[in-house]
Amino acid sequence: MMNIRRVISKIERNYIINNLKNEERIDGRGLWDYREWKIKHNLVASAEGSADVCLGDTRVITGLKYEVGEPFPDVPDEGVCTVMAELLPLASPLFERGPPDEQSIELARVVDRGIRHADCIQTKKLCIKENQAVYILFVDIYVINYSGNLIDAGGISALTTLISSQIPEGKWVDDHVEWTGGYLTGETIVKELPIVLTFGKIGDIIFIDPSLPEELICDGRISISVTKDKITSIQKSGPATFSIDDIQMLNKKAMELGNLLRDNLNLWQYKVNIE
Amino acid sequence: MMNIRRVISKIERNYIINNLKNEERIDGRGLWDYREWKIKHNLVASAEGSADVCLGDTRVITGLKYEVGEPFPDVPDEGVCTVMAELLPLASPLFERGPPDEQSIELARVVDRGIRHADCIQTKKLCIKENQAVYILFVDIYVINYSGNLIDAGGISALTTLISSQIPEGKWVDDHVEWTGGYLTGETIVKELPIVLTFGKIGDIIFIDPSLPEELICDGRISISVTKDKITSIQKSGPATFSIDDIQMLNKKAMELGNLLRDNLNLWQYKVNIE
Amino acid sequence: MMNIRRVISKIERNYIINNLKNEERIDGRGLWDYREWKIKHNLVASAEGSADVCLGDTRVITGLKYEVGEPFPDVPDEGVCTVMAELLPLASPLFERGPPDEQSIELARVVDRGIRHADCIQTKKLCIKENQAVYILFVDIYVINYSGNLIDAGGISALTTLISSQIPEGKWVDDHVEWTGGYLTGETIVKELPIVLTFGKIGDIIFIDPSLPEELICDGRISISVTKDKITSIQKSGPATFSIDDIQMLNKKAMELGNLLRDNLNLWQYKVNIE
Amino acid sequence: MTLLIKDEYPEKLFREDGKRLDGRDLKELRPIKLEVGILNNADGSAYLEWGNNKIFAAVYGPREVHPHHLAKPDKGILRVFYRMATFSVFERKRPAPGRREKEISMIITDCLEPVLFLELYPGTSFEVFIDVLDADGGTRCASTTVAALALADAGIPMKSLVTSVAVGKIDGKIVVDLSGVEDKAGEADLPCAITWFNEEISLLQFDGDMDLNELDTFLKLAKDALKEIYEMQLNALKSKYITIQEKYNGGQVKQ
Amino acid sequence: MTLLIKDEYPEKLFREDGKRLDGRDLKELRPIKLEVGILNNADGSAYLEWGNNKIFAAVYGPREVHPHHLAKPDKGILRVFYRMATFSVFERKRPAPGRREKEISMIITDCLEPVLFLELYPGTSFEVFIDVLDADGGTRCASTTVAALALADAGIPMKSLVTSVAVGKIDGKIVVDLSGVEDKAGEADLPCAITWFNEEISLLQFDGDMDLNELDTFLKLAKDALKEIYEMQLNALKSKYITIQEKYNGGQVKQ
Amino acid sequence: MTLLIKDEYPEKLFREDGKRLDGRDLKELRPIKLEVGILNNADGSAYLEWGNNKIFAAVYGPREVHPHHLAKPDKGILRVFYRMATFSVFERKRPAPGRREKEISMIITDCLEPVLFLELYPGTSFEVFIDVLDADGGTRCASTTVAALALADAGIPMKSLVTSVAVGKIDGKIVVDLSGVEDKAGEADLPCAITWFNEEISLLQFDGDMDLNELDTFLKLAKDALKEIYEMQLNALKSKYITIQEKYNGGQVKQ
Repeated sequence: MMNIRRVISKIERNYIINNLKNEERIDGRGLWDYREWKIKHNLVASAEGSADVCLGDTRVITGLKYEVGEPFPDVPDEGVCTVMAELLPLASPLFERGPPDEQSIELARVVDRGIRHADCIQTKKLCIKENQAVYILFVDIYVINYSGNLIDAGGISALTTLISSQIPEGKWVDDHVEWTGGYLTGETIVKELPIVLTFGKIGDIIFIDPSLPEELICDGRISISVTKDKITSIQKSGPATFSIDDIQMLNKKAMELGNLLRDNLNLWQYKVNIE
Repeated sequence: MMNIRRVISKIERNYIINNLKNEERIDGRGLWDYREWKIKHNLVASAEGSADVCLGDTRVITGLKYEVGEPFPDVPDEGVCTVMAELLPLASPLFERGPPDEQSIELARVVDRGIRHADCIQTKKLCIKENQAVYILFVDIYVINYSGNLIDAGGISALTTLISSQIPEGKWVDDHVEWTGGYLTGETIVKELPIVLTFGKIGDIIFIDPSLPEELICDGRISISVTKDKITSIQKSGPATFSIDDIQMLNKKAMELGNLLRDNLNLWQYKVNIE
Repeated sequence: MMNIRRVISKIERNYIINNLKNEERIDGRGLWDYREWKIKHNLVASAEGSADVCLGDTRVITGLKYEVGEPFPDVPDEGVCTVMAELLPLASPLFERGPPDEQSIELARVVDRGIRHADCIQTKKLCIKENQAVYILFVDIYVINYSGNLIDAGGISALTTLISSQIPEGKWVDDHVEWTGGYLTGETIVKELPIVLTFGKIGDIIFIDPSLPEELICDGRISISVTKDKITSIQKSGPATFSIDDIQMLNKKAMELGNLLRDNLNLWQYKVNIE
Repeated sequence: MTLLIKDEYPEKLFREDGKRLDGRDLKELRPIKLEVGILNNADGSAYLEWGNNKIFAAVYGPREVHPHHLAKPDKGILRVFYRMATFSVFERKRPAPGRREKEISMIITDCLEPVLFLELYPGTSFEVFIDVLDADGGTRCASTTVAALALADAGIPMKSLVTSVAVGKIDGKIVVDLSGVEDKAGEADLPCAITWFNEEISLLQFDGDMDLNELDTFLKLAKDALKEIYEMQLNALKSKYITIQEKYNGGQVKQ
Repeated sequence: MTLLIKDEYPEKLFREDGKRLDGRDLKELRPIKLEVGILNNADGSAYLEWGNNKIFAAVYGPREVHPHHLAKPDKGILRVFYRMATFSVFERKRPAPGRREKEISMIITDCLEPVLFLELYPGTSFEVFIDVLDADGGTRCASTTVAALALADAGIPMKSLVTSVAVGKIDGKIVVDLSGVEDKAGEADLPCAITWFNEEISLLQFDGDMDLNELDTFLKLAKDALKEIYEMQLNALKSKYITIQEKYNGGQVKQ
Repeated sequence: MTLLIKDEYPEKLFREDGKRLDGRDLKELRPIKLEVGILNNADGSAYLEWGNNKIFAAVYGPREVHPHHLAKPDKGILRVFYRMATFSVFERKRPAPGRREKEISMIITDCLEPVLFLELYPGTSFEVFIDVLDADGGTRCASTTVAALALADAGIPMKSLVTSVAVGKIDGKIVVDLSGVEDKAGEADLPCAITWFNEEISLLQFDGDMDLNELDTFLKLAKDALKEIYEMQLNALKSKYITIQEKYNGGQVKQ
């Protein structure tokens, strides 16, 4: 087992960097290759939607719960979807118990914004009765094993969870909500499929999907959320700087690789069919 | 004054254990004897019920407050009773300021479960109007002096508080609660009198009501709540293990000693009579 | 820049004390002189009232926000005004991040009580509809630069904020609040102008408006709130003791200097005129 | 959901016979009961009943400071933790300590510190825990009074005891030792405390409305009341030492 | 706002054919699946499915104690952190750990500690993280069972494994291994655990209603069920070691 | 209880004359005022007004790290604390820092760190406190811009200044420096920052909707605006040094 708490040695660092300079990575990938994706859906019986996503050794389990509440006054006919993330201490010796730290806040925020701004969720479908009752969805991401690039794994995980969801359908009767017996499913709720792609930068070299050793020596990262033809969210983090050319190139790459990944993963296969 | 922060010395430990082997305890009790109980009731004018209970040098003061709130949807005609415990730092140098720690949570939970599962409180009598208004009772236990076995002292203290209680009686008028001028008393609210009994285990020897030095060297404890003819709650704590024979013996003992204690303490004497 | 974290040296301390004995202060003031006051109002566009107050190098910015809520049941026709204070870490290396500490609680409480007990705010004017809707005012004090005597600066700052305020006027229509298009202003809300004056004591010498070096070596302080002819609040803090004669003298001084300061500052000039 | 019963105050605070609602005269204290050394784990302790107030105080120290960074190299520190039980007031208090409790803790710290020789205990702390189990007006004064006894009981060198009482104005009349209802329905409340070694005021708070003449009257009245309570404190300490002496007196009660 | 659907319980917990609602006989366990060594950052780990329960356990240690002041000079400490995911239950759980989670953490700590040799690891800590991703009754027993496997996987010397199961009473009948709905709608629930090195009980909780005879029956039933689960634990450990052996066996699967 | 007045947005963000609601052209910045060295307790400080934004920034360091365990043996650490006053926004913000404030603090930390020589200050910390007293869109850019000045004012060696601005899209048109109402009612917002020593981007966030061509336009526009603001930063620094020089110039203002 790798002891990821130790400082990565200079030798190891140089080894990673030298490989990168030759456009090779220590796990054999090219600069623009993702690690292998594995996706399971609807594994949590207690949740109204769930996904178990592995990206290489990184593993993330996400579940959806709902409540029915009053809408915000400025959008009286729209429901709400919130994303929370927790980095479980069992996932890595680097994670500590306690209230959410910066890394878990970033994970939740980037995934949340990727969804929110991409017209991903049809919030009007989450309205039961204008001004009175809407669905509040909680998409909660738990990191089970940490091996780099939580954001992309978390994004796919949240998306799969939403697609796989199945929420009791309510209607407004007199002054309260009653169950129709039917369900709202991911097919109804989800429209766009935004993909979030994270690029690492070490020295002058940029690559996709940092593995753990790469992430630990990264100077910086950029996460870009894309729909089929639009960029919907960008987040730069870490102390690296990026040239304007880099940024243009990365957004183009994100669009390209995002479309590829969307096709390959074919997330609609995880929707639930209800007779 | 005993400095209870110091580690109990090997010599002292051996002294306690050797005595126990001869079925004798350092304070002269037999294995199945409680220390002396002293009970006062209704000492707190601001509370709707209260008790000041000493078990040897352990002292616990408990008070009851109420609120009127909405019932839980799954039990629309039942009130609620919750137990909280606080280990005041003035009670022992072992207690620290701050949010509830494991020991206070355990005290509250074991007392709470002893009451909850014994049909002790007639929660239906705490309903003012189905679906609309029920009493929420707060039984809050404060440890004033810590000298071992908080659970049994806390249990008797909570019970005495409930028996001594006197809560303004409400009735539902139109859409709100009004005071009838009368009171709900412990006599109405309380039905069963569950007694919680705690046994300590040091090495192979088991005994009731650990004093402070005994508790500090205990390998483990079992708390058993009993009504007249039923066991209603069990909680084992500490790293000791117990043989199945031990457990059977202890439950029998608990039933026996519980009935004895219930008779001796005669807690119904603390009920309030209202003309 | 003065490093205020270092312990003030004995020499410096003696220098301050020796000056005080001759009724002189290190910044040249007499015992009963305030440092220079500078006041700006309505600088925060997002607030419904604001003030930027400098007392020497001490600087405090205060803003007012409102909510509409239900009144307390025992005063169904009165609004509420609460004061909060935060000692921003940028204001001094002595201030730490985190939840409010004793010093910020004291600042908020003393200012709050000075206002509350002086008939300063006409809480009945903050009622929109008895039993249903009242204004809740939040007067939040931020310390921007700390150079001694936050309480007096905070008091003037809170008062100026209230005087400069301009709150959308609501009326009760059917079962909710609607905006009339008009405003409640400080002229309507504020009646009395209580001034809080803080005296320091070092050894046997007492003086007004402690500067930072004085405050750091103070044995104690007394803050006295006065209206034109009444004392409305007193707070002694720090380990000094005061003779009864001192207390009588200080209250007399407070009345005298309070009236002087009220005249000099002429706070009503900061009211907002609305056509 | 509205509460069943409101905490209502009477319109008048005096009876027709001129006495206060609880039968007291203007300058009369409520009954006070003081006990010293009642908690056996603390280094010092005391218990007080004052009207319906019921308050425990315990002292630990001098002992190591937790957390360490609060320790001062040149003197000991005094820390006071005033807390109210959830059931000590009309409406259940939330369990966590609030702003009011923190403020009163600070006020009492400042009040007690002048009688201690903290410079003799560098790097250590004295901690005073005050728990109000039942509250009925004047808890900060009662707490200060009982805490001073607990410090004395702990055998900590003190310049003198500290005593505290409130005076105030109700229905226009100046009275001593306001009860809970007088405190809430009255016009003014001036808690104060005296350090007997210099006969100076070490706690002073006021909320209400008074002119300078009234202040003089308040302070005069307070001084008389403080003396009365001081005697009770001394008696409580004496009776503890008498009890101890009896215990060590061959087990026989002195005749 | 009322929830759309209540968490309602059936009136009867037995079918007409006498079987339990999920088709089990009185003494029949739900399906259990155990996997060892599935998390590669931890020193030891295990995963369990037990009915609909889905639980991960990971062990870190022996390692430095954080915060330092918890370290003991004469022995290592064991800390167990039992947590439930927000979506593991019918109504979303709040993210922060609650009183129930803290209590169960303590119960499991006390249950596992007897099998460890903590005295061999002074100044260090073993931390066991248990995360329930899906809950369906009996999570504390399932958590104990999977945590014991994670400890074994970490190669920490143990006197024996620990195994846990609940027995209880539903509709008046005594059954083994209560499901979620049986737990909530039933009359009694007795989770217990056994330390195999001395065949004694190291976890015991009960809430409900039983007489002494019923207790005897409960304990007897529990013992049979515990043995059955113990075999599964041993097999899970063996199959991991077989897997490893295969890996090192020149890459060839043994015939 | 509904609020009296909602925070409503206009339907159109352009006036009939083609100007923005506040009278600006598409590429026009709001008025910016910068002052350096205005807080005398900090090691460095600056104040900014940018439209209605009013922001203070102060720097302390290099100094000891609290808590200690955050210190790094091989380099100093930079910590940025971005906070908004309760009254800086339309609906009163809760006093405790929220997730948004923590996220922006991290973003700004990452943005400023590249211009510092942290490796020269092992074991120490630089702390930047940014307090937004009035907010009107673009606070993270304004905060970054003013924080860079505070760092420079503290005399901390820097590779260059950092400057930040947002560009975005409102009613389908690309504009520079979105105001509060444009930010909330517009379609897209791209805050970015530049480190002048390498002319690279060190802060980049985006929420909204753009294609690759729009991105190019955004970045081009941003660069022009950044240059304009950079000049103002330099002038603010210069005018402070001129002031100081004047002070030391025998007290006489230079002719």
